[in-house]
Amino acid sequence: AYLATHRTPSGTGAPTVTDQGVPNPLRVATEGAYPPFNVAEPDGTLKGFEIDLAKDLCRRLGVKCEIAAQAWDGIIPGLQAGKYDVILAGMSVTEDRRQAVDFTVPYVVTPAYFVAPKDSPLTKIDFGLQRLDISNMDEASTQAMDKLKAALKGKTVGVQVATIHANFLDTYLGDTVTIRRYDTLQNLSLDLATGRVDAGLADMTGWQPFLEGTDGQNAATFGPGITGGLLGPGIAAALRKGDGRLLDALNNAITAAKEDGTMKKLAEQWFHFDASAK
Amino acid sequence: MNSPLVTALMAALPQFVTGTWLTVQLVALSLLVGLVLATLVAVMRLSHMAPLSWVARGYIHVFRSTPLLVQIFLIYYGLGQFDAVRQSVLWPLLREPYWCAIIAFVLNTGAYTAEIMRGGIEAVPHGQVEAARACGMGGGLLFRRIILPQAFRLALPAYGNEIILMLQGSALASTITLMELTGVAKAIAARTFQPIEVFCLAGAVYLGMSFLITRGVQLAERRLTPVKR
Amino acid sequence: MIDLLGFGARGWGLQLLQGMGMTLLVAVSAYLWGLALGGAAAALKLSGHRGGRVAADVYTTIVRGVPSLLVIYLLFFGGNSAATWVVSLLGFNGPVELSALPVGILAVGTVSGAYSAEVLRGGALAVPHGQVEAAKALGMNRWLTFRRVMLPQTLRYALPGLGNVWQLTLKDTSLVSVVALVELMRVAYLAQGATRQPFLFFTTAGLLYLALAGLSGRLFARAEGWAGRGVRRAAR
Amino acid sequence: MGPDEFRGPMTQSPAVAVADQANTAILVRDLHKRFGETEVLKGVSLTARDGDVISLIGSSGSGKSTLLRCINLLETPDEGQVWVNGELIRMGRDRRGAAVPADRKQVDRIRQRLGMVFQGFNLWTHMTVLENVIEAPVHVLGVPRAEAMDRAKALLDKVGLGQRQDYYPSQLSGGQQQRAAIARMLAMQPRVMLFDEPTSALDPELVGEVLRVIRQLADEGATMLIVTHEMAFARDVSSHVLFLHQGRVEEEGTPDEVFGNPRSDRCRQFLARPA
Amino acid sequence: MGPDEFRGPMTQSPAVAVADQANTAILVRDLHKRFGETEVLKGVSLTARDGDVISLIGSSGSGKSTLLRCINLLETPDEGQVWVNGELIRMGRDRRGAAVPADRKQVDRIRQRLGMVFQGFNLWTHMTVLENVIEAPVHVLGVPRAEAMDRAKALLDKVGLGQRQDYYPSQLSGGQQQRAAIARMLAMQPRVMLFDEPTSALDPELVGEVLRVIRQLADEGATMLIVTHEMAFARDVSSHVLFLHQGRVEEEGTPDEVFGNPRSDRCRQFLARPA
Ligand SMILES: Nc1ncnc2c1ncn2[C@@H]1O[C@H](COP(=O)(O)OP(=O)(O)OP(=O)(O)O)[C@@H](O)[C@H]1O
Ligand SMILES: Nc1ncnc2c1ncn2[C@@H]1O[C@H](COP(=O)(O)OP(=O)(O)OP(=O)(O)O)[C@@H](O)[C@H]1O
Ligand SMILES: [Mg+2]
Ligand SMILES: [Mg+2]
Repeated sequence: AYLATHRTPSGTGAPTVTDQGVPNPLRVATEGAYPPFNVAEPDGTLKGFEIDLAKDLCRRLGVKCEIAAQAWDGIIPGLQAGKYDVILAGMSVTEDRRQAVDFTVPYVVTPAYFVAPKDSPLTKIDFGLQRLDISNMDEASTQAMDKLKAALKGKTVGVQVATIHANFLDTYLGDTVTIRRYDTLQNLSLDLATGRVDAGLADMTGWQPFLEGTDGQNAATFGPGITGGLLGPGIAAALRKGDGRLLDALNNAITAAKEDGTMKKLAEQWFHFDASAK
Repeated sequence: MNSPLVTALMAALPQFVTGTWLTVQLVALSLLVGLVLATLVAVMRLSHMAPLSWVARGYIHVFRSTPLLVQIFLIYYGLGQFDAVRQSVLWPLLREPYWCAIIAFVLNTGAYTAEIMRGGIEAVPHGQVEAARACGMGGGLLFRRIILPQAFRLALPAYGNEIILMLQGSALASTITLMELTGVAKAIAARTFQPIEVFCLAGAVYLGMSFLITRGVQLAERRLTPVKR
Repeated sequence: MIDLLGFGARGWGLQLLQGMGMTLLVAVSAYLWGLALGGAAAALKLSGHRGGRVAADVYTTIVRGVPSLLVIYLLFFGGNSAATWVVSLLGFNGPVELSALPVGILAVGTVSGAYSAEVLRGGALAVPHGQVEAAKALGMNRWLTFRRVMLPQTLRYALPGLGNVWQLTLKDTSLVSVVALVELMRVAYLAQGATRQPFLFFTTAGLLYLALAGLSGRLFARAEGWAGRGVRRAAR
Repeated sequence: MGPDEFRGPMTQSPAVAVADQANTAILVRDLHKRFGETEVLKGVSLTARDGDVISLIGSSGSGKSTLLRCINLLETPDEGQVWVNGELIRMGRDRRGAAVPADRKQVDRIRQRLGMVFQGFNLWTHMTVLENVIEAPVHVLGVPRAEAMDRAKALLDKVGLGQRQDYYPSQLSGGQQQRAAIARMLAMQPRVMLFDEPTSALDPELVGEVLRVIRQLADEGATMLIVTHEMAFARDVSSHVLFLHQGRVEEEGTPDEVFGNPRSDRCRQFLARPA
Repeated sequence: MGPDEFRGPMTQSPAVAVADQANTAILVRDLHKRFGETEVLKGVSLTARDGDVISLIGSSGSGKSTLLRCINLLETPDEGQVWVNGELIRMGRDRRGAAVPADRKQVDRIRQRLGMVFQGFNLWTHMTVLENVIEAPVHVLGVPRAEAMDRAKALLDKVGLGQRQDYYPSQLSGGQQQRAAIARMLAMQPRVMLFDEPTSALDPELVGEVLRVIRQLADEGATMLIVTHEMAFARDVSSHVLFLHQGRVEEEGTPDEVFGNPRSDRCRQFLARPA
C-alpha cells in the first residue's frame, strides 16, 4: 500500500518488448508534487496533465502504463539505474540535461513570467510588448529588456533553483538583481507573499496554481512573456541515452497527440490555457 | 577526463568556494552559540526546580525529535506568515534567511548538545562533586571548575558527532535560499544531471571538513585526558 | 482544512499513518543494525589492534563525513550496478534491481552506526579503569569482561548519546525517499505539493515525529534508569 | 527514640548547655538519618569546642561516615540540628516532605570553614596534585595564585609529596592519594576539620607524621572530628572519644575513660580485640 | 642493579632453588617496573610456597601495590619473570618494544587461580553485592547459579554482610565494601590470594575476623600475599615478612626476625614508630 506503485515481481511476469521497441509495460516516473503537471492524491493515485498524457501515449503505443512517483533528487539516477524507462515530470529541456539523458520533442512550452505583489510599482510598468523572444532580439525586444533591467535594478528576485529560469536570471540580470534560489516554486510563492522577495520568475504553468489560489490573489504577472534561447524548447519526456527505438516511438506518439488535438485538450483542461508545444 | 562535466565543475569552482565559506560560517556560529545555550539548558534540565527542568525537557524534546528541515521551514516560512511577526522589531532579522538559518541551527544543536552535556554531567563520579562541596564550592564555581571540565571530557566523543551533524545539517539551509555547499552542489547537479559526480565532489569537501573536525576532537580528547587511569 | 488530515476521500490521514509505519520500520531496523555496526567499530577503535583501529576510523570518518544522502545514493545505485555486474558474470543480463527496503535500511543503518560508534567509544572511556581490573583479576577473559562489566557500564554513560543517535536515525529515514520508499516526510511533501498547504502538513509531520520520539523517549528514560542502577548522585 | 523522649536526653546532655557559647565549634543535636527504610543515625548528639580533637570509633557500618557527612550537609539529616561555630544550619522541607537545607548560600559558606578528608579521598582526577591543592584556596577564598602555590608546595613537602606535585591522582599510590587529600584540606585552613579515616592507607611512620600535624593544629585552636579504626592513634590524638554503635552514641568520654574503663558492654567487647 | 649482576643474586636466592618444585605457588624473579622515567620496582624477587602467608610491608609509595599488580599482570613488568604454580607467565614485546604478555589465554587462566583484593575495592557498581560475588564463579568457572548463590550467601554471612546482599556498592560503608571485595575474591576459591591492604577500612573487631579467615585458609593450603600497614596484623598472620623500600626488598624473614631484630637501618627506622 505504498504511494509509489512498486513493480511487484509477482505481477505481470517478465516484461516484454513490442515491435517498435517499447517495453510493455512502460514504466513512467513522475515527481508527484508539481501541480498541475503531476500530483499525488491522498489515496495514493497520481493525477495531473502528465498522468493523462502518459496514459494517452501508452494507449497509442499499445502498451500498459506503470506510473510511479519518485522523489526529484533521485529521479535521473533512477532512470539511469533502469528502474523505469521514461520520465514525465515537468522537466525542461536544457543543454546541461542533454548530457545525461535524451529528450523527446517537447509537449508543453509556456512563456516565463515575472510575478510581483499587485501593489508593487513593478506591475504598473508598460513594457510595450506581449512576447519577448530572446533568440530573436529586435529593437522592441531590446528596449523591453532594458526597461526590465532598469525596473528591477537592486531588487530581489526569486527563482527555482537549477531551472532554465535561474539560468535566464544569471545570464541577463545577474548583475542587476539579487537572486534568491528556492528549491520549490511553492516556497518562492510564500516569500512573495511575505515580501522577502520583490518579484519571482517562473513559467506560466508553474504560476498558475498560485495565481488561482487564495495566496496569489494579491499577486500578478508583469512584463512580457519570455521565450526562446536558453529558456529552451519546452518541457519534454526524458529517456535513458541510447534508447533510440523508444525515443522514436514516443516522438511519434507525442506528435500524433498534438496533431489530433488531444494535447491541446489536455492542456486546456489542466492549465486553463493552451500550453501545448506546437 | 571527459570534458563537459569537468568544464562544468571548473566553471562552478568559485561557487563551490563561496558555498563552502557560507557553510563554515553557519556551522561555526551555530555551534558556538548552541554550546552556550546547551550548557544552560543542561543545567536547567538537571535543576531541582521543577519548572526550569520541565521547560528544558520540553525544549529538548521538541527540537530533538522533529526534523531540522521542518524546524527551518517553520521558522523561515512559517513565522513570515504572521502579520504580527512581519510588523515586529525582529522582522529585519527574521526577514533574512541567514539569521533564520542560524536561529534554527542554534535551537537544534542546542537541544542535542544539552542532552550530551547532561550525559557528561551525570557521568562525573559523585565523589568528585562532594569533594568540591566540602571545600565550600557551590553553584557556578563548582560547575565551572570541577563538573564542566570532567563532563566535557566525557561528552567529547558524542559532541564530536554533534559537530559533524551540524555540518551535515547545514545543508538544509539551501531550502531557505542560502547557497551553501550543498545548495551549490544541488544547483550544479540539477543542471548537469550528474548527481553522483557533483555530490562526490561536494562530499569530498564535506569529508575534508569532517576529517579536520575529527582530528580536532581527537586532539582535544588527548589534551583533556591527563593520563590513563 | 482539517479534513485534509482525515481518513476521508480528501484526507491524507491513512497515507500519513502508513508513512509513519514505514519510518518506524526503517528507523528501528536501521538503528539496530547501526548499533551492531557501531559497537563493532567502537570495539575496534579501543582495541590495541592497529589495522582494526584504522579500519574503524576510516569507516566513521567517511560515513560521518559525507552527506548521508550520498551514502544512500552510493549504496543504492552503486549497489544496483554492482549487483547487475555480478549477475552478468553469472551469464544473466539485464539490470538487476535490489529491493529498496533492505537497501534503504542498510544505508541508513550504516550512517547511524558511525555515530553510535563514537558515542559507545565515549561511554567505554568513561568506565573507571578499576572496574575492568577487577574483572581481569578474577580471571574473566576479554569477551566476558566486555559482556558482563564493560557493556552494562558503557551503556550507562552512552545512553544519552545513543538517544541522540536514535532521534537522528528516526529523521534520517526521510532520506530513503530517494529510493522511492514512502516514509512520513515524503508523504508530507507530496501532500503539501498536492494541497498547497505546507504548514499544515509539515507541522503535522513534525507532530507525528514528536509523538514517535515521545514514545521512544520514554523507552530511553527507562533504559537510563535501568543502566544507572547503583549510581549514587552527589549531594548538593 | 520516640518524639516525647526528645526533650529528656537533650537537656541533660552537655551539648545544650553550651549551645550558645562562642567557643563551640560544632554542636550536633539529636541527628537522625534514614536511607530508605533503614535508620542509620538514630539520634546522635555531640559537642566539639574550639581545639577539641574528637575521635569517632565504632564498628563498620555503625554510621561514622554518615555522621561526618551530615555535619557538612553532604547527606541531609532527616531530623536534628547542626550548629557550626554557633551558627545553626537552617533546614527546610521540599515538596515531597524530604529535609533539605533552607539556604544553600549558608551551606556553601559554612563548608568553607569546614574541611573534610574523605574515606575514598575523592581527589579531582582532571587536576594534578598541586592543582588539587590550590583549587579551592584560589577560587573559593580568592587567595592570589602565587601565594596559594607557595603554601601548597610547603604543605605537600610537609606530607612528603613534594616530588609528586605534578602527578595526576591516578598515578599515585593509595597512601600518596590520602596525603594529597589531607594537604588539599589543610590548604583551606579550615577552623573545623572532619577526617574520615585519614590514616587508613598510611604506614606507621606516616601515621606518626599525621599525628604530629593534628596535635599542632589542635594547639593552634583548630577543632577536629576524626573517624578512625586505629585505637592507638585515637588514644594518642584525641581529647574526646565517641563510640558509635548502630547509629547511637554508646559511650563517650576522654580516651582514658573510654579505653581504660569502658562502661557499656558493647564498647568493652569492641575494644577487647587486639588493636 | 645492572644486567650483569642479574645472575649473581638470583642463583643465591632461595627462589631459584625451588623454581621447579611443585609446591611453589608464586615465584617472582628480578622484577622491574618503570612508569615513564621513574623505576618503581628495581629488581624484586620473592618466593611463596603453598600455605605461605607473606606480608609485604614498607612505606607509602615503595611499590607494594605495584608488585601485587605485576604478579597478576595488571601491570606488565618491564623485566623479570613471574611463575605461578610452577608455570612461567610468558612475556613478549609489542612493536614499540614494550613488554606485553605473550599469551592472553594463559594470563586469563592463571588469573582464575589468583585472587586479588584491591586497595580501592573496585566492586562493580552496576551489580548488587550478591551479584558481585556470584559473577565470576558463575561466568568464569561455570558454577551453577543456585550453587554459587548458596556459597555467596554463606560467604557474605561470614564477613557480616548477610543483611546487605542486595545493596549496591554505592550504598555501603567503606568497611562493608572492603568485606564485599574480600567475599568476591574468596568465592573464586583461588589457590593463591593477593590482598592489597585488606583491613584498611576495618575496625579492630573485623580485623580479628579477617585474621581468623586468613589463618584458616592458610591451614587449608592456600597461599597469600598481603600488603598491610598494620604491623600487629602482619606479625600475627604471616609466615614470612618482606620489607620493601624504594622498589627493592630491603629485608625479609620470619615475623620474629623482621620485627624482632631487623638488620637494615631503614627497616629498623620504619618499625621504630608506634604502630
Ligand atoms: N601510573 C603511574 N604513573 C606514574 N607513577 C606511578 C603510577 N602508578 C604508581 N606510580 C608510582 O609508583 C610508586 C609506587 O606505587 P605503589 O602504588 O606501588 O605504592 P605502594 O607501595 O602501594 O604505596 P601505598 O602504601 O601508599 O599504597 C608511587 O611512588 C607512585 O607514585
Ligand atoms: N546511600 C545509602 N543507601 C542505603 N544505605 C546506606 C547508604 N549509605 C550508607 N548506607 C548504610 O548506612 C550504614 C552506615 O554507613 P557509614 O558509611 O556511615 O558507616 P561507617 O560507620 O562509616 O562504616 P565504615 O567504618 O565501614 O566506613 C551502613 O550500614 C551502610 O550500608
Ligand atoms: Mg566510613
Ligand atoms: Mg598501595
